[in-house]
Amino acid sequence: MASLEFLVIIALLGGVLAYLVGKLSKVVGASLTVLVSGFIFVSVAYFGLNGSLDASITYLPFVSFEATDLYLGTSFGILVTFIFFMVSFFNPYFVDKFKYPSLYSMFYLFSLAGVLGVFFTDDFLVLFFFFELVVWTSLFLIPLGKSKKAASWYYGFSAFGSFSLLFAIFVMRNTAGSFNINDGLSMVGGSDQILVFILLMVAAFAKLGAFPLHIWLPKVLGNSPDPVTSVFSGGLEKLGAFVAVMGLVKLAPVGPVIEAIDMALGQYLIAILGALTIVFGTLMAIRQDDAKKLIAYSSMSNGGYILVALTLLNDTSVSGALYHVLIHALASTAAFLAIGAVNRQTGTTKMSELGGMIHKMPVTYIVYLIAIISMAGIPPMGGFVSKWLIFQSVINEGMILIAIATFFGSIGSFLYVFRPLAALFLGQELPEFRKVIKEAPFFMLLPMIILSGLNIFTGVHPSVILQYINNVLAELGVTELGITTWTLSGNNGDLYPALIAVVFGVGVVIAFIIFIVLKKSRKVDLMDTYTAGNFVYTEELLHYSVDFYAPIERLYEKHINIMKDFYKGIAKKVQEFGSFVKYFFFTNKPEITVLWVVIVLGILLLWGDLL
Amino acid sequence: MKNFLSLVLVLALGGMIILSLQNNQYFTAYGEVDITKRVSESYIDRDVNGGTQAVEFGVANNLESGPANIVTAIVADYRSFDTLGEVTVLFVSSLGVALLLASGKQKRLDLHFHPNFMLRVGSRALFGIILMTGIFVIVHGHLTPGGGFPGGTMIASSILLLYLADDNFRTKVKSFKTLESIAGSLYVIIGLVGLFAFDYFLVNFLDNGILGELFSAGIVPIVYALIGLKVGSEISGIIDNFLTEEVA
Amino acid sequence: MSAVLLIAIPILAAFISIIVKKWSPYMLLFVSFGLVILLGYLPFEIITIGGFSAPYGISLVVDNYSYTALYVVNVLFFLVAIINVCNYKKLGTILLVSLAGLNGLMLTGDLFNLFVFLEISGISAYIITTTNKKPLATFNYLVAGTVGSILYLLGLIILYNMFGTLNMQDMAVRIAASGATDIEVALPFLLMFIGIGVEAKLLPFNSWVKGILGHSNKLTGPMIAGVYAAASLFVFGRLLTEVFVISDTFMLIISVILAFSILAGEAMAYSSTKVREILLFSSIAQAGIAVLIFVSGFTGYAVLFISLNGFSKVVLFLIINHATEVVGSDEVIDLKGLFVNNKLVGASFTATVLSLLGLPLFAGFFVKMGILSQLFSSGDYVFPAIILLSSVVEGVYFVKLLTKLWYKEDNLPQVKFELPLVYLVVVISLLLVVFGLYFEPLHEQALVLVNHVKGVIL
Amino acid sequence: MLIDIIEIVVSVLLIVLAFLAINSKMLIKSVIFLSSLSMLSVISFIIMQAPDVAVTEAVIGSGLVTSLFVFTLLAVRKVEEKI
Amino acid sequence: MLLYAAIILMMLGLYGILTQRNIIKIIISLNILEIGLNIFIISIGFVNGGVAPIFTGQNNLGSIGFVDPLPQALVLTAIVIGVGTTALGLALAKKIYAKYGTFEIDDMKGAE
Repeated sequence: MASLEFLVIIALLGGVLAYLVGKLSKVVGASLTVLVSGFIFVSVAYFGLNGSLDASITYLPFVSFEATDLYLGTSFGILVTFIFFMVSFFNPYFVDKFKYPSLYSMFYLFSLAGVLGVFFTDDFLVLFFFFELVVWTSLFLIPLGKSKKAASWYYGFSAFGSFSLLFAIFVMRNTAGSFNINDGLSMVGGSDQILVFILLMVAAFAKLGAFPLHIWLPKVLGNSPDPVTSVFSGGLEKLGAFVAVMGLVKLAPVGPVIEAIDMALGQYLIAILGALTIVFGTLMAIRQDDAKKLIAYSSMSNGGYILVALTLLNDTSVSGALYHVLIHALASTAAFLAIGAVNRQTGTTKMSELGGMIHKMPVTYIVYLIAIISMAGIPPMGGFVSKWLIFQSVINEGMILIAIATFFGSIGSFLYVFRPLAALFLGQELPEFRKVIKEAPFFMLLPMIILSGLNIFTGVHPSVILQYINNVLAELGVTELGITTWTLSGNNGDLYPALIAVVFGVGVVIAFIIFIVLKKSRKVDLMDTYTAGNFVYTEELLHYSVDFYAPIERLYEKHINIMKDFYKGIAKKVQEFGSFVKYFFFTNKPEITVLWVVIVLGILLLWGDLL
Repeated sequence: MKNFLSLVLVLALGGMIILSLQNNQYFTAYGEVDITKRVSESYIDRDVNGGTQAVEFGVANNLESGPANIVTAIVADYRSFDTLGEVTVLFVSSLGVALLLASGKQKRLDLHFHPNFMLRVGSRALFGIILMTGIFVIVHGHLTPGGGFPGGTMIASSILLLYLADDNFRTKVKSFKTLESIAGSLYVIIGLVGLFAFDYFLVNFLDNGILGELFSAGIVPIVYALIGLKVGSEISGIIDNFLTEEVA
Repeated sequence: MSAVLLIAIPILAAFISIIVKKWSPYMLLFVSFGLVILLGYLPFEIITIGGFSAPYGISLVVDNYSYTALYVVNVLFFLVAIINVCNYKKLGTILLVSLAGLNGLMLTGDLFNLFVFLEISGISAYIITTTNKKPLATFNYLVAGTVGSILYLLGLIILYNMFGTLNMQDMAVRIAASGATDIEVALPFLLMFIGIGVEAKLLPFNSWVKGILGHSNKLTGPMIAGVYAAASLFVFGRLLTEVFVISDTFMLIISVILAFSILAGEAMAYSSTKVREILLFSSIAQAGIAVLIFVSGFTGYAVLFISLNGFSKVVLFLIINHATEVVGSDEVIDLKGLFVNNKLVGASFTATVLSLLGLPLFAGFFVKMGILSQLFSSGDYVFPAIILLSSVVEGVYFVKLLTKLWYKEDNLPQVKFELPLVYLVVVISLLLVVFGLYFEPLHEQALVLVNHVKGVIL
Repeated sequence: MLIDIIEIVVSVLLIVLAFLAINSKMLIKSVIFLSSLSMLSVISFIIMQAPDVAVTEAVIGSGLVTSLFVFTLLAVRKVEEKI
Repeated sequence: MLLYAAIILMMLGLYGILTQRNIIKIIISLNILEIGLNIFIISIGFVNGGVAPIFTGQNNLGSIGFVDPLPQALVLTAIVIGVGTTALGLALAKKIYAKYGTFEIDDMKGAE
């Protein structure tokens, strides 16, 4: 009978303990994070699944948890604590390179406590308390990496998001009278409901990194240290998904219903923005040279999938969205961890500088392969199931444009997802890395293997997890997905994922046999080009990892950072307004105060018709 | 051009304020003030704490507040706290001036003006007369117009006369500082005695005597004398700071 | 033990200390510590000075509001005095008088008496800022402060002409009895609003702030930004809740000025490159927020907001002024990497900044929630939107500042913080964290103050 | 009747002297105008039956304040001749 | 009539601070502002046909025809506060002159 409050306190005290221990030796402090997050994950998962998490409160007076029939919160909680646990394995190996190692482990556990608090409460104020706690504790993790400015971008967007969430909370409280989430969302009506919907969507978009508010995502995920990036993309983005679920599903649809697709206007706009996120993420991912930035953009476009699916509100779409949340978390964390392992060995994640990692790091290669297969949505992996659900619902609702966008997104993911695989792992082994590189240590491989195992499991036998998601659907009031032990029933037919997996397995075995039997390929030195006859001007022309998609990129090269310049423009406007006011109000002559006194008095007398 | 513009702006504001005061029915016009509707009516009739005695010059005995001069009654008795604050303001500004100007050893400002013998002697005689008028004004503060502040300044101006008449005259600043400190502390101590002995700070615990007599109105003349001394020494301190300069 | 001692003892000590110049700093410390202790024994009452009952004589009001105000101001004053007593020996007497002035401001129930104490604390503030070695900035402050108090006196006299009394509560009663419509009463209140606004650093009237706080040192910075700011905002609150009757047009105009002051303050702080300028513009914005809360009538949380703000500003200005003294300039580039090798001071600076932003685990969060919940419960959406927007901008420039101060590799500024400063700064930031976690006492204090009805002694 | 005439004369003189004090070129001239302005205010206090204030203003206003101004200008004059 | 003259005087004081750039001129304008304020305060206490608020042999008949004494008490304080501020202002002026060599704010170099 683990009580939630006990877990939160353990996380907070664990953080402080990790800080103190970290002062003595960095690695022990970091490995403490592994223990604490492990304990929390196990207790949350075990007690959460059989619904016996008690919500009694003894120490934290203002906090009120709710654990009984809270499937949504429990499912998100289990997922995110699992991601925290997996990523914490990497902490001991990365912590010695940071400037403030003990601080890192403390804030790591603090954000874990915050995440716990967010998912398991039924009171909005408590949700906001932990939401903000996650924001500022994860804020200080970012500058440990390469860029300092990323932190202020991150805080700017997430503060904007969380403060609009706070505004929505208080608007709901005005009608509902209390901070309770369920009746807050259900009782709000009329113009307030539109305001609340918009504000919740802003918060979700800011946290998910979706289209209009996505500038910070690549900057932060690209530049912060590897464990932090995986925690961000796997765990902290899911807060945005959680708020999106509240805003889109729990809140009644907003705006007039459009007959053509019988969907509320508000939901439709969000679907469009989601589709834009997918397209924008894919286009930007294609042109990246840094593997981490590439995966960051892919997780942005996956956020778009979740949004699109949530707006359709039928059984396949919402279950597809929730399942995609799980799949994306597992796949992107595995991908980021693999890149992190490569980064730790070689020190760089630039695709143009790497190559041939497969010879020395085969396990990392396989983990990365499975992760990107799942991300691309190819059958044996989980990605296929969730994308199958989402595509079905989009087509069934008759939203052609958004369907095209989602197809473009998944095809695009074929394009950019395989490039890091080829650039980092395949190809000739670069001379300078030949001697230095060796496989990642066992404790780094363990989480990667677990994650890829899960990736496969979610693809082969999804109904176990989909069964649990059905409880969440029931709680949200959406019709449940028809599941039998081995089949999923969509709108127009059933899916036997196990059967597909078996067929794929047989195919792989056959391919392997052919590979063993037939002649091996001849090892060729990189220098002598193998193109037929004519002289190749630049040797990178055919190298798969160096701007292979240059022709596509040239299409949209010029207006890449419209949005970035837009936000930079805003920052510039605020700056100009500041110095403009400074010029008017702050000179070193005494008469400026008297001038403004006279002017304000004059205006007030005139305007207040006191004459 | 800018001057003219701001003049117009300012005069327009003045006009607006005058207009708004005229249109305001509660703002009584110049001269038609009705004292009974104001707080000061009971200062005149001396019935704040329910005193019923008719206020007769030379007859009324032991009124609620002794001084014949009602303004002194208000300044030194009814609202004596303001005067304490007032004295502190002057104290702080004289201290500030000393801090700003007199940081090191000081010597008289050389003004290229050397008064001849006649002026020096004549001013000595005049000094006595001005000093006496100052003391007179202080002592009769509770009967005739004047009191602590003008009397103290008169004492200071008599010292100013000596400064002007003799260009290397310097008062003993140290002794003035002690006088100022003693007078100030005595004033506060009288207040504290009132607080501890008669449970009201700055209460007039002495007998008020006959209205209009020289020895009437309890502690008011004493307080006013202390204030006079303090103001006198402070202002002469300021004058000394202004008329001296750093020893280069 | 009546509250008059809070004013009489510092003045007496000041008068005595000009004879014994050498001991004046130690008298200052002893008196200010004694007053903090004395505060513990003060009964809640109206003290009449000179035995004359309220509307006629001067009365000091000791109720919940002034008690909290006194506590905050005296404790802050004592802390700032301890840190600066050793290197500002000459100012001992002046600081004693300014302590008396500040206590008088908090306690007095009489409008003209408020003017006199405004002048006392004002003049001692001018003299304290002369230690900035910027006589022109001090001169601007003097002119602005004097014009402000003259306007306040003009407004006060017009009120006296209309209603014939000087006592605050009596004035409120007479205004209500006379049934004067808000329009007629607007002119004097407007003048008094502007008069106090100059001292409370509201935007259009505070051009002196940049000169004073921009070149402040370890005494003037915390004193003007922390102690004096809190005191003048408390005075503002007392006037706004006790005496002022604000009409809708007057209220609309005032809230436009305040909203502009908040957003402009944040924008100016965002656009400045000197650390002290960032702090002073953010304190201008916070003053705007405090007055905004008073105008919309929630004294409880406004008092908490002001006191938290006072404590945080003292901490921030102490650290930055000390660093500027050592490094020589307060440009952000020169102070980069300041906290790398003095982590303790850096940790408390960061904790204070996070509490100012209102992030959880810090006292600022609870106060911000209280303010917003009350503003929302009164049904208006505009002010909370302004406050939240301003705190987003505030968050961005503070985060930018923090990352610069914490993360730098080579040639770090060699700054050594001496022990008393470090000790004070750590204690205050610990308090902010403790009250962030366990905020029951703050809650009761806010509730007690919230139903602080006009003039009723609790 | 006579009082009203004096009152009007004093008011007009007040305003004229104030304007002159502000706009005069030489500092010493504006100081003298200021001193005469405070003397005029003493007269207006007498008109308005306020002897206490008149005495105080006379001694402090025209006596002390003017001398302080003159001393400041003298201290400055020592440095450069033109005031 | 004096009431309006007082207000105009105060406005001229504000005008002086607004336009003049000379430190001494600004202090003079401050003094004009204070003189105007003092006259205004006394003028609101004046009663037509009132007598100076002092009990003497001739007029001891209670509160007939006295002028309002309270404003006069306030003005006593205001005058002395004015002196305090002016003395401080002039001391500052001397310091400014010592540092910048001139009273004109415009040509004070480095006074940002």
